[in-house]
Amino acid sequence: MRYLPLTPDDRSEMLAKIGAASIDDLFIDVPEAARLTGPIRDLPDHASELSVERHFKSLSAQNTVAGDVPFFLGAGAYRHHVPASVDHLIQRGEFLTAYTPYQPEIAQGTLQMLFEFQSQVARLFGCDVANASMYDGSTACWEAVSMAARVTKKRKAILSSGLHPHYVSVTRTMAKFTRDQIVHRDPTLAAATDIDDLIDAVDDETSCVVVQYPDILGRIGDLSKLAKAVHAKGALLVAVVTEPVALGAITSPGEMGADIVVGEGQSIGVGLQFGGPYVGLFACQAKFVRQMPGRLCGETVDATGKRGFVLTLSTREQHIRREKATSNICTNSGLCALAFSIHMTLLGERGLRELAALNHALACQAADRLAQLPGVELINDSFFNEFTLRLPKEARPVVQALAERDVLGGVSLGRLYADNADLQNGLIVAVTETTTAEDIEALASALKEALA
Amino acid sequence: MRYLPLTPDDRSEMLAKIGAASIDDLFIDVPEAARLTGPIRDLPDHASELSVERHFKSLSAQNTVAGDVPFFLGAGAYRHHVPASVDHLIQRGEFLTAYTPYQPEIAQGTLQMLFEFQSQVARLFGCDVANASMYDGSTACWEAVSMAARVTKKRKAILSSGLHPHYVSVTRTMAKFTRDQIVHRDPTLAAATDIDDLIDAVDDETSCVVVQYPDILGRIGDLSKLAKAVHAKGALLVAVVTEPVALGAITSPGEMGADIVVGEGQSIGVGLQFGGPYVGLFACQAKFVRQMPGRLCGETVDATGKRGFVLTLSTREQHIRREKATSNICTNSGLCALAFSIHMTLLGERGLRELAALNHALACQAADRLAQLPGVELINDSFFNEFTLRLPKEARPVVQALAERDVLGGVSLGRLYADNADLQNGLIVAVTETTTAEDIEALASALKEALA
Amino acid sequence: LEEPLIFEIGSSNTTGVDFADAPTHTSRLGGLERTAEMGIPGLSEAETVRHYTRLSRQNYAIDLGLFPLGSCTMKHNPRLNEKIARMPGFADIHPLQPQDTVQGALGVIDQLAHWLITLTGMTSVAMSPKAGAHGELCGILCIKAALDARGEDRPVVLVPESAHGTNPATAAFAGYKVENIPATPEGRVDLAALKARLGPDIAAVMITNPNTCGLFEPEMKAISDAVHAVGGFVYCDGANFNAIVGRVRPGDLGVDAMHINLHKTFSTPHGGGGPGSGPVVLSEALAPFAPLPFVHRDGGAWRLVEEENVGEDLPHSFGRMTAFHGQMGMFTRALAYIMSHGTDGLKQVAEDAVLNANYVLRSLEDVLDAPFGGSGPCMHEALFSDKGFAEGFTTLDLAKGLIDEGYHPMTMYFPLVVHGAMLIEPTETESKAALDQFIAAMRHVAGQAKAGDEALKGAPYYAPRRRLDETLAARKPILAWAEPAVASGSGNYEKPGGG
Amino acid sequence: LEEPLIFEIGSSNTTGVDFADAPTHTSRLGGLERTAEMGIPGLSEAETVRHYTRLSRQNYAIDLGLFPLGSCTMKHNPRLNEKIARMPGFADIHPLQPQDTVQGALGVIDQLAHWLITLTGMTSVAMSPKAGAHGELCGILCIKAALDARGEDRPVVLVPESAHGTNPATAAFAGYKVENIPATPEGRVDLAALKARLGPDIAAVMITNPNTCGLFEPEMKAISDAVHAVGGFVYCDGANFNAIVGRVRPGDLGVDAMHINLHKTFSTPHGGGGPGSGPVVLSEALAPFAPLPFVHRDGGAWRLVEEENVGEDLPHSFGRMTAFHGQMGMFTRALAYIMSHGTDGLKQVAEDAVLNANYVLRSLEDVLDAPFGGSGPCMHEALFSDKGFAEGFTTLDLAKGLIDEGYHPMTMYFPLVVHGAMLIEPTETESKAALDQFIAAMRHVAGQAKAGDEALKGAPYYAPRRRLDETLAARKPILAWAEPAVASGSGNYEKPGGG
Repeated sequence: MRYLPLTPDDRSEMLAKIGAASIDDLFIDVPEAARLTGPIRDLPDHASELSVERHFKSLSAQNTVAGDVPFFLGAGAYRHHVPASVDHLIQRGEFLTAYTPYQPEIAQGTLQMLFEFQSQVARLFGCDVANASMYDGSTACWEAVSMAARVTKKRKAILSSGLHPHYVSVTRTMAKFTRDQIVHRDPTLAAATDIDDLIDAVDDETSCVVVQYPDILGRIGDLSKLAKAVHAKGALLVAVVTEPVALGAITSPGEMGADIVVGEGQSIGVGLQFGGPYVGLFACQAKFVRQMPGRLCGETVDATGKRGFVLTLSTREQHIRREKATSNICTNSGLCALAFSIHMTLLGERGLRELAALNHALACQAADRLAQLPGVELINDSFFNEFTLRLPKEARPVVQALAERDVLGGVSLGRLYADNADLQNGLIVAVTETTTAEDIEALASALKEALA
Repeated sequence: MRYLPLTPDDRSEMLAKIGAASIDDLFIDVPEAARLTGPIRDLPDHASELSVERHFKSLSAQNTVAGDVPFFLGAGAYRHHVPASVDHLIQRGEFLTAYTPYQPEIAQGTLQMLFEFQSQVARLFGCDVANASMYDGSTACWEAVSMAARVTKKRKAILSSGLHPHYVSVTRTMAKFTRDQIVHRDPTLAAATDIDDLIDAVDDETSCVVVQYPDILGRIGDLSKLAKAVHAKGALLVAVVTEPVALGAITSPGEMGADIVVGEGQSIGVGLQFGGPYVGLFACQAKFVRQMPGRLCGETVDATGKRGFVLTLSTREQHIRREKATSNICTNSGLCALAFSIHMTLLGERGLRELAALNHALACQAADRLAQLPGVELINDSFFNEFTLRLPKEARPVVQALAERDVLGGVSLGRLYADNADLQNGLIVAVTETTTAEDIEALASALKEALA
Repeated sequence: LEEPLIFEIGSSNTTGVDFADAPTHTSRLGGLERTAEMGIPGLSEAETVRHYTRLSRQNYAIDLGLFPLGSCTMKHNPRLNEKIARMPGFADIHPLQPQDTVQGALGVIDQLAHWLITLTGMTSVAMSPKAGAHGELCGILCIKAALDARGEDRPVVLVPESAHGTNPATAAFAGYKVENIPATPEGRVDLAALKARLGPDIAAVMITNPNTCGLFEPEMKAISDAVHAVGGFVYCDGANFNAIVGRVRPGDLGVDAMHINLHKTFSTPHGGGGPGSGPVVLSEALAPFAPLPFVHRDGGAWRLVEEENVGEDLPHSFGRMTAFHGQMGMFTRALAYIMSHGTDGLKQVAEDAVLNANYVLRSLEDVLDAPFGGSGPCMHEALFSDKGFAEGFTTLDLAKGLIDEGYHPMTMYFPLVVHGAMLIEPTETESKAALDQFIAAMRHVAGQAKAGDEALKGAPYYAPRRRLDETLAARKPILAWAEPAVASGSGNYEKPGGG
Repeated sequence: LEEPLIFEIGSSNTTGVDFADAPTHTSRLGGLERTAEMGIPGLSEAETVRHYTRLSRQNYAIDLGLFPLGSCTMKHNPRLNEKIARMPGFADIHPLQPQDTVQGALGVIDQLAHWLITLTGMTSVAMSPKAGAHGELCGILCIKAALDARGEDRPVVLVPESAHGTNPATAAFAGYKVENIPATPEGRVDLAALKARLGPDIAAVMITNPNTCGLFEPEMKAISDAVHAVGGFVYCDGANFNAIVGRVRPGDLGVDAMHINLHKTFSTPHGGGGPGSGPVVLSEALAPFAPLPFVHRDGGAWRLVEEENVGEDLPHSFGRMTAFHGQMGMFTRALAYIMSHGTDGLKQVAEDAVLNANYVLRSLEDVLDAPFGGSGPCMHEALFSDKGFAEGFTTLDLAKGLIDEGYHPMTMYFPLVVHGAMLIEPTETESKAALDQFIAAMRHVAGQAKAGDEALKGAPYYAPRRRLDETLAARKPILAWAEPAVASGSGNYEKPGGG
């Protein structure tokens, strides 16, 4: 076995040192009845690298690769071009095979990176501080709801209808057990966001209002008035960003008064990966820092006065506080945070703005082109790189028909809101810098056929 | 430009420090007439990583990838499975982006690796010493002929008919200019090697006899008698190994008395890469070491007595000896030597023997299967992982016909010996551990069709 | 050379990425065009590569040496698995693509699920939890859902003193009251005390087996039976499953739910803190309550069960724990690991992990106190205490001394039941030579701690940093970069060129 | 921790690779089955990864810092190019596949050839040379073939004193007598002396331009004309082409042949000593003699011209220099580099390379002697001498001191025309901040050398090794590992575990 270095001679010598006659003597605590003998059912013996690679190559070939076809899916996961240097750097063994930096003297690489990551995320979201990453956007969203309850000591969260339905599901699931109250309804295919409704809905029992920006249909609403209304009721405004590239083009939630801004960082550096691993972003204003969940990296000095970084404020965390922790979270998404941070460093503010401008410009082209198709209506009057079309028929089979023409044409609202008849004709279309004019034409022509 | 860090402000500040008004002032030595103004003909401005990657992806897709089809080409370049860790390690920036280790205090990584590489190659070839690699097998072969002339002070080299025709070409090209005499004829489609002919041919004017092992047709001949005959005439025996994996199964040339053993190391760690970069292996017995070409790494101690490694015996080399050097070689194939050495370390002797046994076993299966086809004759009675078939018709169009059936079926002798009518029906077939039983069946059935 | 922060060397106007020019268009950004500068610095590609390459070299990692963190299972990460995870058919597919276009990806999930069920002897597995603690939560929520379905409201979860911190945190996060179970002097769950506490208010018992003292719980089946007898459920923390994989199936011991840390048992890389992946295997009693989504083999095709079509398959599912389908990138790696090892290899993993730990235990017990060393063999980790250290010398001192010997320290001060605990897990991917070298280093620092060698208090001396002031960091938190004029904490930085 | 040799930690019976079992067969190995042991050690994958990771960390590299080797052009290596070279359509194709099955690969060669011809203003390019020195050989052989075709036997090649060592070695290797051309006090070719030597015995003059003193040869066209007037050819060493790419075309200066080091101008990684790639651009006079093989665009398809079909295309080709078609893996990278930079980027490359070098020259000339600093601006490298150092202090001392400042030293003792020469080439991929930091370090060590600081003689102190005994290495060469009992030189090694 290529991964196991002990030789038979080593094993004999070691057993002798231990004073055991055989390896079974080391398993004496396992009751006889529970010991497995014989092979693991159906599992062959060890396989060569070549044969394992072949197995996966064959499975890989059964999937339609996004980069091989005209591709327009978004709805919480976006296909952006990641510079080759990002993957090169995250594969350095010193990053890839390191543990959580609990021994800071020999983990300054990870720690300084996390400090830089926190600083990047805070600036991107317009907040004072950010944590060292979470599992993904959806779990970060629930953590924000939970944190708002801790801060306000109230248990009613109002979720915008524009919040990603998976994020709503996760929040509902958790709230069911914690007995928090969740207020939410499905979106409607209208040009405007539901911000005015949210302003009306917030009341004295509200712990937080959670609003996605841009929202699930791609619409962009000004959060400033909402923030004021929420604060007036003693609640917090939680903003969710599933496409951080947008913030290169539009004002951030933090700048408009959001108290907590969470997001999915996958767009920057991480790639699609069929949904995971991704990287949850979590930022807030300074006054709430001690109620934050997750790991935090802070600056300090060493015994000789040199600047250095450590994990800090860990009295919030489970390994210190146990059942009194702010969250049960242990793992973060360190390597994805690294990918995010490297990509963001390559972009810099200038690159992020250029990237965002290109995304928006291509999305405008696509929206205009597709809205020309007979019976197709563009819902949005505002959007960044994603917009929603109302098709003249149910979108779900249309997406299927497009796939049969080797066009991955978007996400049907039927996939996301199976039970809502009003939404079945909706199709969310995302466009990024990887989209070509030919891709847009291919979608337009395939869509025309599928609708004919 | 993503690769150029100077900002416009930097450039102004720097010009001020230099005391130049503009960048053109730094090019004043270039005569006006030679200065280019305006764009480079046909070359667009800088391109995004995304668009460059797309360009190459499209070119890449125009090639039939060996791993995607039944594949049987060899004749000096072999497709073996290279463990993923090899490519991972050679991409570490400290290896990939280092220079030739002329400053040994900060190049011990490369130097120790080269020392290990030299030791591995020497043991593999049955020699005392090896150098730190050369461009490839064919140039190493000429360097061996040239070295033999230096050692023996004679200028006639006898090349076996079994030597790879490209190696013969390179040798002839060089000899034409150096006025060395080269004796060589094409091989014949016979079971036996030409060793007996070589024994007859060697005379007092001979500097060396060059013999390939296994030879171009895959045949394996015992070199012991040849070595004795060559030595009796005061000449050197140069052996060429184009498939080093073979030495896991058969006795090495050095063990049979060869004075210089050179080879192509591509099989181990490097991959096909359409012919380059590859890695030339060069080993010899200890008494000839000061006549060796190329870079050598040696063990020494530092000022505190710690073991360390340095480039040594550089009085043979061009940067010291200039026109009196043993060769004009400056660059070696360091990164490919690293890949070879890592793969060899992963294999170890045990792995190399297992790999060789598997190659030979599969080749035997393939040979037996193909020899059953009507009109097809197996030439070899000895072979390692490569053998030659005599087809009932010209092989070159047959290879083309196989390719049209998506089978890369071998190398026709017509491609290698265009002018030799006797060889046109010959087909060299190579089989490695990457060949499956299905591949062999696919070739057999496609070949049957192509011959029908 | 000290490595500055990107904020100190980059600028908002520098970029390491080139883009095509944007086609002309009329902006439709809802009037929210960004105007203010964010202050996110950029670097050229060359500077970026150098910055992160240099940073990386300040880290310790398995690729550099033995990483003896007990319970964290830092073993070799095969590079084949990295290659496979990056195949375009896995890395470049969208989670919401039509299912017909991702059959191979669904196949990976289903194949891995099959082996996890087989290896644990359980009924089903929830694949979506994002990490071990998320898996714990999944298991506890399954239990809560099952109790809800029975109409029972049981408020208490029992957790041993020696449990991972995530266990009580998870139970509390899910709304339970947490009570401790005591340990015996031999380092195991006190069965009598447990039985005495069991009753109709107990929702579940969370056990780690092999436990955090490095010992197998021989009474595990009796524990399970007792818990089941009062209507409770048994949650097993699977962090230590690698010690018994292929040799013991938790399902045979009465476990109802167990998460599996794919980065521990199945060696997906830890990445400096994540990502993890924590599939949860479930007993027949809990399987109906598993979260969405799910992959089913349906005739010739794989089918993803989500909200829209859940009714038929999992009417009692407690819901969704995360967007999309879990950590695909970890699934490919774990499946590649299982296939590479096979039956013989996986059994060997458990054997060598246990052999290596016992070898360390017996090679150090003459110089370090092994509180449960007399109880018999340990499993995959060896536990020591600070008993016998000179006055004023601590486990922390020994750990920092170990850094100067070239090693990452072991797990410290855990489990809590042992004073100054040192928990060492060598893992199965270490050679005997590597163990001998580590043992020699341990003996050296143990000698220093026992002799009261003052030099040890200053360690590490040869690391990128000396001991860091964690109190200062917590008292005056600096969590994000600010211009030096504002953040006094950055004042120590010396500008490049000061050489 | 010191890293042992693989021979000290591995064994012949250990392997890090698993294979399927070989099917049964009767061996047909000609009776030469291996019996003796070779003694090649194996390691498990985990140990292998660790060994090479640790070794790598004893290297300096561009990814770690500025690498100011004059004439070696150590610039940033873009990672995109690594990714492209590994695309299966380039990395996993065989050189002898039918040409229809490798059209994209032939396309890469032809596209790169096109840009090399365009950038140099020449007629054609030979792509197969494996490195710069191999390219020199190619150029000289073209010249020899052209002279042979004219029936002329000209025995002498002229080479400037300041030439790279490969120039005279190449000429000698090809059978020429080498004579030196002197330099002027301003560091350029002495045109009068050259003209005086020209005659019917001169086959060629080999010139480096920009030359190795870092200066452009303003009289290049006059030199070419004079050489051509006597029937000789002009070979230009293209090692320094990056200083003028996009701004000057050697073809316009009368050059007949010039190799291009793809790893210098076009940034393919140097890899610790190779592989290189040295395509040679040729004038109309030499193009007919170019070596095989060649790629031609033939209607819609690319066609490879080899021995079999050469007659029609290149009847005068001097033959083959290497098996197969050259360094494909370097071609993809170089073409990606050219496309990424484009017209504006390539011009900027030359400008920034020259700007950076002049900035270094002017920032150091007050503390180091710049022998040609008064001649005007330099091109892409700045040259200094050891004039003014304290008695007994050398360029070597300064270089070793620079190591302790965190830098790889500059090129030393080259060119030979300057005493204790230090040739510094920062390249265009260094930022101003990086240059300022390097300049500060240089000023520091220059100060030490001039003040005669004895500490400098012992440098480096902080590298993986102190100064190594090169004399011992050459006097008693140990070039391969042997069991310690035999090779006394290995006696210094301490076994792991000696901690």
